[in-house]
Amino acid sequence: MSTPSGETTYYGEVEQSERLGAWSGKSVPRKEDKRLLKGQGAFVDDLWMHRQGHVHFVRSPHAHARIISIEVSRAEAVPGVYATLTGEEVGELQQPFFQMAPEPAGLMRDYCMAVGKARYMGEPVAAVLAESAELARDAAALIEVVYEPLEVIVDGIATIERQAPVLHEEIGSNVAWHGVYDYGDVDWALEHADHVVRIDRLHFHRFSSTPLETTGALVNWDPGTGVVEFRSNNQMPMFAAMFIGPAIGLGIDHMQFSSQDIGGGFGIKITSYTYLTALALLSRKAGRPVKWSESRWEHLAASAHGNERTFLDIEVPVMSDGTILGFKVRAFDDAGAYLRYEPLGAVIWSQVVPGNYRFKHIRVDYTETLTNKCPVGPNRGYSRLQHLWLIERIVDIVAKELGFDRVALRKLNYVQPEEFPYETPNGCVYDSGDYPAMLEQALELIDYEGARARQLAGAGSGKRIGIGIGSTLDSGTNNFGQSRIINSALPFSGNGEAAVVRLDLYGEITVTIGTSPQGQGHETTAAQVTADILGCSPDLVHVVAGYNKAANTYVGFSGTYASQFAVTGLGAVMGAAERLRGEIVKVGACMLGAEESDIELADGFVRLAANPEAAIPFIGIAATVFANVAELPGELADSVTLNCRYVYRPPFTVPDHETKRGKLTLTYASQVHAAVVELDEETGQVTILDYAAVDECGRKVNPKIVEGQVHGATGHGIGAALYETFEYDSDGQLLNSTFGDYHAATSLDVPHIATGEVECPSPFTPNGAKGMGEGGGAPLSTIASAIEDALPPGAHVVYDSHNNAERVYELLRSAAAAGPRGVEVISR
Amino acid sequence: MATEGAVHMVDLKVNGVAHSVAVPARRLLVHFIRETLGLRGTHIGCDTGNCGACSVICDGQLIKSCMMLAVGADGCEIETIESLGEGADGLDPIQEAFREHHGLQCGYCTPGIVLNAKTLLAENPHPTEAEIRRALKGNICRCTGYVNIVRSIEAAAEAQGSVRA
Amino acid sequence: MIVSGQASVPAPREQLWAVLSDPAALAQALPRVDLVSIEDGHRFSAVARPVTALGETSVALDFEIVEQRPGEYVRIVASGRSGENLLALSIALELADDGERTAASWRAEIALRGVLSSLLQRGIGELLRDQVESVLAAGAALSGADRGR
Amino acid sequence: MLLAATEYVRPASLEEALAALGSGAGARVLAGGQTLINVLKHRAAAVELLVDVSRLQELRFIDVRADGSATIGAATTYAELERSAALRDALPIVCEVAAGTVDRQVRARGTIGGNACFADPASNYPPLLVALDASMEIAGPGGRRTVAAADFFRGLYRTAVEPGELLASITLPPLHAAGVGYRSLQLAADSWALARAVAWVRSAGGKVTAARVVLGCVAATPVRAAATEALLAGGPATAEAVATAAALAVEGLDPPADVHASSSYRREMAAVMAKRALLDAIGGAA
Repeated sequence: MSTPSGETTYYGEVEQSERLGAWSGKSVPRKEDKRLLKGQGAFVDDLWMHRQGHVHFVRSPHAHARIISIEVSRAEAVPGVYATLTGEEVGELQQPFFQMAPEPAGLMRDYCMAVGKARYMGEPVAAVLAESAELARDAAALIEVVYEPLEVIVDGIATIERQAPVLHEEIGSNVAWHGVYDYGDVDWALEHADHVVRIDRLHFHRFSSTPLETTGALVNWDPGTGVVEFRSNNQMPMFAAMFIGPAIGLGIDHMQFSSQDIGGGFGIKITSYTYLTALALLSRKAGRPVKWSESRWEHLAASAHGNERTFLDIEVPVMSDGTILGFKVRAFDDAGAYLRYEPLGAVIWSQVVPGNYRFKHIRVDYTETLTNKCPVGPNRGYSRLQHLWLIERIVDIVAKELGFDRVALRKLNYVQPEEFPYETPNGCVYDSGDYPAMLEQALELIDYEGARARQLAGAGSGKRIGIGIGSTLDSGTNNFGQSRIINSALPFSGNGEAAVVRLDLYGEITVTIGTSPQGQGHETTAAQVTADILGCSPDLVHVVAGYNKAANTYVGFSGTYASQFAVTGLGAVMGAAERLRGEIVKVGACMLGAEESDIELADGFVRLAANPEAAIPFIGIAATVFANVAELPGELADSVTLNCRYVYRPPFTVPDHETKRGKLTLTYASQVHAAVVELDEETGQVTILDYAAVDECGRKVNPKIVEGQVHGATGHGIGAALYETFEYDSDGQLLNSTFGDYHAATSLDVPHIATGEVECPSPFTPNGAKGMGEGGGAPLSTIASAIEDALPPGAHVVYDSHNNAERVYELLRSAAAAGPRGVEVISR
Repeated sequence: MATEGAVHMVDLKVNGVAHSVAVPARRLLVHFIRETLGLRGTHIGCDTGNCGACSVICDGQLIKSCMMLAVGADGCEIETIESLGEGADGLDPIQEAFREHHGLQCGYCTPGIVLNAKTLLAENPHPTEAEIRRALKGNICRCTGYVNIVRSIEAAAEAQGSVRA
Repeated sequence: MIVSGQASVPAPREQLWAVLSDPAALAQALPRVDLVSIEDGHRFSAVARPVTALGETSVALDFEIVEQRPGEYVRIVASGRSGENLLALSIALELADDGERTAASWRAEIALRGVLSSLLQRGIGELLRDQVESVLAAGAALSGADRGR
Repeated sequence: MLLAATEYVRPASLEEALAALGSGAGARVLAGGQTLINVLKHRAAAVELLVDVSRLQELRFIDVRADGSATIGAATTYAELERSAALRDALPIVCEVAAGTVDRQVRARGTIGGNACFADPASNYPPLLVALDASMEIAGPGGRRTVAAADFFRGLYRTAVEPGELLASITLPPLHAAGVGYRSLQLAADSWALARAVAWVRSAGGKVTAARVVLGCVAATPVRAAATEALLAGGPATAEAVATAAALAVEGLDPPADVHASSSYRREMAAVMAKRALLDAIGGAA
């Protein structure tokens, strides 16, 4: 049985600002939109530098091959070609990237280009820099690479068998990480349960949110200062810096990162540091700025993919009343050819060990493996959506096999509203939520009763109706200490973000943040909270667009990822705005000859609460401090700068490596989705008839932006469930390397999404908000659930997260075949 | 291999401004607009003509500028996103509707989608949701799930109608 | 990918085999061959430029006749490069008498590597079939010419 | 993506176009470019000279005759087909197929001639043209010749159009009372077709008097389902008869497989599409 941890069950409620309200919580139109609507956005491919050259990468057509030789002389002879760079040179110029995995996988020697061996199709083996992009591509075709093809392994489980070809000789096997997560007492549960449901195999497929803007950068290694400027669309620049710096011998102080507008990221743009490294080396070699814009096929084949995970030998102990005690599973996560953010995925999923449920006994035997496929990277819902999909599959299969109503079974097993804050078996604390209410709303939005009636009426029509339910948790604000669970030697823990709020000479209020937004509207929400705290309109608040390291507003975790801005980003902005407010009040009180307690800030003025006529505009305060400071008493002048920096730090401690327990994330936004689908019996085609997403993310700063995130994440999940997949043939060739074969969901594929909301403010955050935006997992389980509901009796369980027409057709036929169904029940 | 091939004189109007420029035959219209003319609002999102980020209006019709050679646009009238809205700050009613209804997030697909909406509403001032979705099929958006894009276009249509009435 | 086919070729078996097993003759039989260099009796290089409605695809190929049984069987392997894509081909042809004609049955394994492996996944098999059939036809013509001498 | 160096000419007349096409083996017709430009971007094939016929009025017309037949210039765009009222009256299916082609940007530029000449097994028009018994007029240095659609498609990306020639126009016979059904199983709406069937049926007094059934996506060229047609001809125009006949359509077929559909699934779906197309056609037959 689970032993309650000695620690206090949660952090204790934090003091929340009482100033929020006038602007926070309102759907004010976004500050970003004017420039974006007018085509005035500054995306990376819009940037230009004097003397810049254009880069084209030569990529391995082989999934696994030894590189015998690379002949660049013909390319270099082309007029207009500035330089080339080969893997061989990279082997000299770069130290292998820092690895987060413990040994032996930690011994992996990963470079920005293939050195000696190419390990996935599309891996860069050489690069050409030329005066035009066309010319660079022309010249690249003149580079002769001689390969010795090697045996290819693409199966994420077979790859660890003895006879499989080893990708990285220095590791000696294709195992990237292995560990057992064992909470409660699953053996006891399996022994004492009334029923045990066994599921042979479930597979979560490879896909990517494929931002519409591909990866790109303009990099300049300044020979004079030795400073390397990275103007890119990388979405986690400080993380990138930690990898690039040691690899090419640059101090953080010699790396300048910036970005303005980023055309979508979804996590996929976190691992672009390998390309940034190659571009830096090329810039140094050529003595020029280098510009690179990835083509779509390069992006699909060689940027990053979401994690593919296979679950084997699932055993689920269930009591006769429907209480699910937990589960036991062997998980194999396929990381592809290199570990560029992995093996963090091997622990990130454990932020949500029991999903939305009160499961107490869980054992996950987790293996991460290496194959000749594109390296994986974080992708919206990173590592949790695979696990949450497994849990939702388990709940549906248990309901179907044991004859429980799926709605009732969920309500019975959900963590109940009164149980929050809720401590999970691994010591995580769910801050707040009301899953049953969300489920109710979702079912209402799809007219559950009506759908059940249609389901019966539809019998025999050749169309089968199915109703699906999926729940997901969007854990936000990581405790990077969880990295110690996979490697106790890693020097990371906690989290944080920095912001500066400044009152400038002419009364301007300027905010800079360490985040790198890709459409999340940070300029708008940061202005809303600042306006609330300083008593002015958001229109008077200028939020600097994008990330700029030179603004000196960052910490090691800065960036935009993992559902945390509303907490970390806005937490930092609020802290800085409060500090500025304090200084404004101080100066105002002095100038008005009043007590600070008599002062209020309103409409951009400092005034006496008792006598609003006695007021000084912000410009008066600023002008005095900046340009008329002799007017102020010295001790006051010495104590104010009107330039206030604040670092928000969530109250984390370091999780325990041995027990794999701890508080891994601060907030738990959640989503419950419901869908009605129709299957065509003759073709297996799936049509979504109704779709609803109910979201809970604490107190909303800008409801419209939140709803937009819900829509977008749902669209990604629907696309992945029905249309989007990366499939490799046995030769390691990617068969979806264009948008023709990787079918990104269109306006005809994503149905209208009805949204609902439940608000359960987080007691752990300064504004009651929760990070959100990664509910992308919910549609995968919801649609699998709906398809299963539509299948005839005797059909095989829905075993994959991707269900195209042919797969559904096979499932439909499996009912008649009366063969194995991939599931069995042992009852006592 | 590395030769550009002969250049061709191209005379065309972009956003009402006449240009007469020599371009190599292989240059795509989208690269001509972005690099030769320096109009950066037209974007590139794929290399197979699927995504529509490069959509522009050519002689009144919405086209993908990555699927047409610049030389092929000789004598044509091109409208890009830069042609919408008064001056550097003004938004036209369609752009206003997108702002009002949060019809964009990262903004990368947005110029193509706004031009799509403009041509759609010119042809069909009161489209149904189904008609709007069919019209948008050639413009991929990865952020919005299309819901608020459809909403924005519906709102723009209503606004147009009320102006007419 | 495995592709196979049969063809009835209007040429006597021995003579068709002679063409298929002789680098010089075989090179001639390839569609729109540009440049040929014969290494030896088994190996040769060529740049083939097959034309489709898509345009002309230039493929630099190295051929080797790796196996043969006079008059009845020949197996050829080829590796090719087209732009940034690679091609690996192994084809075995079996010949049998068919009156005045020859019954040729062939079986090929072809692998395309690079971005085209996705773009051409529906077509590569058919493209290969077209090429083999045109080689056999050309081979027939050549062996006809032989006969003329 | 960036094209390799190429040359370009935009002839002012069909004559000039033919002269340009005859000028060298590397010359290719550029019409709407909605396929060719992609091929060039991926450098999958090289073209030395692009002969842009997209503006040739001689190739851009829709001529619908009183008897219900129509001749369509090869460079007519999908958008023009979609919008032609006369064509919609005479041969509505031709407009409907245009209206469902890819997306409006592609429809604004893509042409029916280009669609036919690329002869991709997944192309929308080839099976329809065969089912409607279209005749294809090819212009060349030696003048014009006409080829039946059934003989036009020679292989994957290969047609009866020889180097130096171009497809000038497509003539469709009148439908009269025939009904036409066109069904595709697609990866997603208006996207890749995995299996496709077109049925042309004439019936009288509850009997099928004549039928043509053509499958797409299952072989290098459109496949005429002779066995199905034979079984239907003279038989009852009933769902049962159609189901039996449609099943024969795919006998002996070995369709190409890809990441979206296996060969066997494609095959089975072709039969399903054939059945549905036939039912539509019978329903639509006067």
